[in-house]
Amino acid sequence: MTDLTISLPGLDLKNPIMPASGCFGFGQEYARHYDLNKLGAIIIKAATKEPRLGNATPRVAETPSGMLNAIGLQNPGIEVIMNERLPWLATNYPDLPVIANVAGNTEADYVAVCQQISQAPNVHAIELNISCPNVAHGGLEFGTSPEIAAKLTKACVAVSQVPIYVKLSPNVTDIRPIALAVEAAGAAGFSLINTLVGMRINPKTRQPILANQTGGLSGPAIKPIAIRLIHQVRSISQLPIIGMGGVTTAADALELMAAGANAVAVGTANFSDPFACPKLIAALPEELAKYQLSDLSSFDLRRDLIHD
Amino acid sequence: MTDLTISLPGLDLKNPIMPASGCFGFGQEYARHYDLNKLGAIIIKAATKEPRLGNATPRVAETPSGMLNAIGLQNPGIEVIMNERLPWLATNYPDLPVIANVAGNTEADYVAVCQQISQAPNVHAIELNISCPNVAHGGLEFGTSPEIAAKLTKACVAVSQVPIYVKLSPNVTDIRPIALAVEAAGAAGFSLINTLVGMRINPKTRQPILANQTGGLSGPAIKPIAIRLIHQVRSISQLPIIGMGGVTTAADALELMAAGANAVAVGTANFSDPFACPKLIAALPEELAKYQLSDLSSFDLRRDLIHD
Amino acid sequence: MSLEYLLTITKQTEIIPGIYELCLYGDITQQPIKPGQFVDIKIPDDAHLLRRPFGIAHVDRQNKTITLLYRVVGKGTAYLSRCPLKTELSVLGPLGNGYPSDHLMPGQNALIIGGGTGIPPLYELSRQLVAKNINVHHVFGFANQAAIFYEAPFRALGPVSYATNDGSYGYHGHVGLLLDAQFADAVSHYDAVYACGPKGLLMAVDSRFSKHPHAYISLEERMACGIGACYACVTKLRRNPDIQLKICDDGPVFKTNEVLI
Amino acid sequence: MSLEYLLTITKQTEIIPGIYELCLYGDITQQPIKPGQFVDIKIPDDAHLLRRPFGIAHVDRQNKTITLLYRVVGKGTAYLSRCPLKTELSVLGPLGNGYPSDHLMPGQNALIIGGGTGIPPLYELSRQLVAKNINVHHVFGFANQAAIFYEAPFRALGPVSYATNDGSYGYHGHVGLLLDAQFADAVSHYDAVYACGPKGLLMAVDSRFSKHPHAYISLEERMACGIGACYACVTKLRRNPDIQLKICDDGPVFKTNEVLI
Ligand SMILES: Cc1cc2nc3c(=O)[nH]c(=O)nc-3n(C[C@H](O)[C@H](O)[C@H](O)COP(=O)(O)OP(=O)(O)OC[C@H]3O[C@@H](n4cnc5c(N)ncnc54)[C@H](O)[C@@H]3O)c2cc1C
Ligand SMILES: Cc1cc2nc3c(=O)[nH]c(=O)nc-3n(C[C@H](O)[C@H](O)[C@H](O)COP(=O)(O)OP(=O)(O)OC[C@H]3O[C@@H](n4cnc5c(N)ncnc54)[C@H](O)[C@@H]3O)c2cc1C
Ligand SMILES: Cc1cc2nc3c(=O)[nH]c(=O)nc-3n(C[C@H](O)[C@H](O)[C@H](O)COP(=O)(O)O)c2cc1C
Ligand SMILES: Cc1cc2nc3c(=O)[nH]c(=O)nc-3n(C[C@H](O)[C@H](O)[C@H](O)COP(=O)(O)O)c2cc1C
Ligand code: FES
Ligand code: FES
Repeated sequence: MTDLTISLPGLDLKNPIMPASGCFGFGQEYARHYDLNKLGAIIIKAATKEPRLGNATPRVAETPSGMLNAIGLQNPGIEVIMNERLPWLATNYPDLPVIANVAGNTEADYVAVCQQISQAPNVHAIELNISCPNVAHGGLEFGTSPEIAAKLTKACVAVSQVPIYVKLSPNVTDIRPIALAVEAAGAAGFSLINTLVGMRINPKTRQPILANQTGGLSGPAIKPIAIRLIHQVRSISQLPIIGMGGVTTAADALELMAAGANAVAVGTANFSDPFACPKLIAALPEELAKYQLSDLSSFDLRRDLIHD
Repeated sequence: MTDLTISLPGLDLKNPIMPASGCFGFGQEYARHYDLNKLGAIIIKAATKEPRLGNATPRVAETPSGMLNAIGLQNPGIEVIMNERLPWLATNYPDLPVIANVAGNTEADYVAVCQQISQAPNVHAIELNISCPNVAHGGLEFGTSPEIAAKLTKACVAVSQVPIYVKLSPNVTDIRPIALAVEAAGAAGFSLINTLVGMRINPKTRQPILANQTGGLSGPAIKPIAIRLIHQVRSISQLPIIGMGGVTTAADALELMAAGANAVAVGTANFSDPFACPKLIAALPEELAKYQLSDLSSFDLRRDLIHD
Repeated sequence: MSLEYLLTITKQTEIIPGIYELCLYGDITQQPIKPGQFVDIKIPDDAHLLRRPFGIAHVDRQNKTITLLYRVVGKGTAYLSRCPLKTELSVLGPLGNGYPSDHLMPGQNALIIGGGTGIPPLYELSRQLVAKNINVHHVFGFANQAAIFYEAPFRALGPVSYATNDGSYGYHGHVGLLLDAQFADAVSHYDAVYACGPKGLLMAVDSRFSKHPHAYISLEERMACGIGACYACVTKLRRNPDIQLKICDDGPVFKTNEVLI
Repeated sequence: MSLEYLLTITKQTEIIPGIYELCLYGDITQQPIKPGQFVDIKIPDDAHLLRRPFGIAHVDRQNKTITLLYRVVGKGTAYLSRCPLKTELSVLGPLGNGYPSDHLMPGQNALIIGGGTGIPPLYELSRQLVAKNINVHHVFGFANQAAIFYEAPFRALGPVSYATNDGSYGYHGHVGLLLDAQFADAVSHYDAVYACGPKGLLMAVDSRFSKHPHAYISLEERMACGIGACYACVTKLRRNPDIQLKICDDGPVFKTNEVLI
């Protein structure tokens, strides 16, 4: 029997695979099609203080082996999430650990949402989204400066009842100072990567396809960038990393873990195949067996393996 | 008859398509298979002061709709290029404009190579490579700081007999201050984008596939990032842009031009299809005809079209 | 109830230049499928991540096939059109909600309004209405005569009035003008109105039948998940634009005057 | 002389688990093809950009086919193995330089050494040598008996000595040990030596036949362009490591003692 369990701050997981934020709503739609208990955890859609309507449509465009999205953090707001979405998960999936993705316009917004959402009994950790490229305020700015990122992290850690994983942006010249600053500020771990800023243009109108002009690039196209950034952060920090970016297969998941990720989130792949997560989880034992492994512990040697 | 000519500083081209640096050597290999006179121009492999052996192998790896390379600027050095490679092109393709890609370890290296190579009669412009991610020195450092990039540009412009297009890096938090600094330093135009830093890991050995660990990501995967960066630079500068990044088809080329590129270079596509450039050039008239256009002039309206 | 089916291409014909008729065989027909529902097809090439949504033009339970009609517009449909017979496609569906028609009684009248590639789901709708002895009248808009497809199959179900932008066939002008000119009493005459097509057509129908109790339009939007999880395909409620519905899940069929188009 | 050919799959068989025999039909056979040259195949899926290099195992001019033998190791070969008959593949080739054999006279002796998926190009080589009345002896290494393929075709051309790592067939140990044990006089006995296979095998051959005037090894490296333009596949000259050769264009066949492996 292959042992897929992993243990991270706040998260004792039966397997390391979880849907990525924004690609799985609050679980309800996918729950119509399979048993969410198969998942290691679930990262829910970004929560903000007020409800958000998001950007105008079109909100998505396809790119080679990737997609752009500019949803713009549409979500029903912390009140509805606390009163409806999280209780729905708690009732139907009492054993499913939830990671709450938190976003905001201002530091005060982030702090308020972290404080409130960390009290939900099924929220085991927070993923602090300081890297959304698709909103006018409170997206990327928080994620590109080590000082601002650290200040925000510190404020959120101070009020949160659960460990905070900070979701870093790939849209930076050097991720390492940001990661170090966030670690010093008390983050329990990192989540990376968020999407890269991209654009598609309709050659007919010569205007951007997305109403928001730019969008976040996700999917297999960005996998090599995710691996590089995970590897870079792993080379300077021992904190746990939830890795993501283009993961579609069990081999992809192990590749991110070999780069330094402790757990792996699956985003865009859910759209190509709604059963992507359970299929990947089911395939993990066989994939590990290819390398004569029966658990994930050898990936804990990664500190020795990584020389930067 | 469709008119594909374009006119840029140093470059009067019969069509806007050229192979990208490093993906076409010095033309000799592809010349065995088709007439290089079909090309608008040719950007030759990076030239450095001394010959370079480049990195250890493996130097390339595949990624979804992309590839990583860590060639490491292997080239025979400026002497051989001046005495053999450029004369070969001049003899066999006297009407083919050459753009010389220049790289170096130090500012002095860059200056020396620019001075010398700009005197070759068939070199019509220089592409200043301040963005190679695959060398220990003189690669990215020059391209990530506006001040250093501007200083280097100024020094090279001072000695060059031909216009200098500065090749910018996509691996930065904000490309605009760098572009503005380079423009103020006397660049004739921009060339963008160079590759993004990526990594692949062999799950069996849990070691990077590339001997150099990281490599530059190119190909269709990065096209949406190229479009975003071209659009961003176009929104703050009127200088000509040689656009590149994942271009495979005539539609891709027009998409980059709609984003703000005046000419388009084709890199990785040459590997998938050695006839990629002539095929693309041949398809351009029909692609333009789809939008009732018979020349590229409507793409000069781009300043009006771009709101950032 | 399954969501994903592996369906096999049993027929693929270019019925007019650029428009393909695609028959897919498999277990999806064992589910109830309402006209107006759609399928979401994975293009079998790894570079294409997003599925492509298509209306279901015909359900043949006996032969276990569904028929789609699609126009080649971009890379995905071009790829699909080159897929040989026997290709297996991963298909999600049936998705969304179809056109309501339970209220219609035999002998009542329905008006079906469509344009371009909005027509496919209207064929299955018309078939099912006719099977229930509803009188169906079709009003279809096309760019020109050459763009018209499925004329005979629709005419076999009921009268069809065509409008073409260039006047090459039927009424000269767009569907809205044809409705004004020849269907002035439509609101009272028809017991149900169904529309699918380009935005302009939907707006024309939405405004002309805004108070009709059984008038429905079907919307299109770029989608990612196709099942309501990603918020890619939202549209705002007219009475309260702070409420957004998902076209893939709450639609694609909405009542007239319900959403902002 | 063309570089790119559209070749059609006329046969594809899994001859042992994981190893496929692939026959491709088309005009490529109208060119001279030397044993040891290779083809570079575009995997027909947009997500796979880089072509895959394979040695040419058999050229059948009469039937206009070439045969490849390949192992499924990753995504590209897995995709290839699922391509149905009649699939058209874009193939570059023949690329690189083959094994020199012009110096061999009828009645002379050649030793062919291979391992695993290095064996394919050696089959065409052996065939052509035998056709010239050269006596051919083969020495092949495999992981175990189950991994062996093409035994009968090779035996039809000349004797074959096998080495297996686990001793399940033939000599117990790797090819280098077998050469030491049973081919001690090989350097003088054979008028030509040809090798293709994993790095360890090539190193064994390279050192044992370093002074042989007609001993050749064929190298593998990850490639991008396949035609000498991108510098992906370089290897250093032994006598001057500041000089690099390209495996795709200057190789893949080199003389022993010529390059650093
Ligand atoms: C509910 C629904 C039903 C549809 N039914 C039909 C039908 O029966 N027949 C038919 O011909 N077309 C139909 N369409 C439109 C069809 O989905 C698009 O033409 C098709 O997705 C284009 O794919 P492509 O790869 O050729 O274009 P590309 O431009 O290459 O596609 C790129 C991306 O944009 C999306 N996209 C492009 N155009 C549209 C569009 N109009 N609507 C939604 N997404 C789009 C694609 O799905 C893909 O994700 C329907 C759309 C929806 C939403
Ligand atoms: C000159 C030459 C001749 C060859 N002849 C044969 C043959 O006759 N039969 C056979 O089974 N194999 C042969 N190989 C190896 C074969 O090219 C690889 O096994 C194949 O490319 C793997 O592709 P993949 O998509 O399955 O693997 P992936 O790992 O998915 O491939 C990813 C990338 O790495 C490259 N790659 C991976 N392994 C190798 C390798 N060993 N050599 C070169 N590139 C590699 C691929 O081409 C591709 O670009 C030859 C290689 C070379 C260089
Ligand atoms: C449609 C969509 C919506 C997303 N919404 C969010 C979000 O609300 N919060 C967040 O932190 N990341 C969001 N992301 C980013 C993903 O969580 C993930 O970091 C990224 O997509 C890379 O993973 P992938 O390549 O597996 O999709 C979104 C991504 C997509 C495609
Ligand atoms: C194998 C390879 C070698 C390259 N060498 C160089 C180089 O020497 N100098 C340079 O400026 N860019 C070099 N590049 C970058 C390309 O010129 C181009 O900017 C990049 O690949 C993006 O374009 P593409 O997606 O069309 O390949 C190289 C790219 C590849 C793939
Ligand atoms: S496509 Fe995801 S919500 Fe409609
Ligand atoms: S693969 Fe490009 S030089 Fe050999």
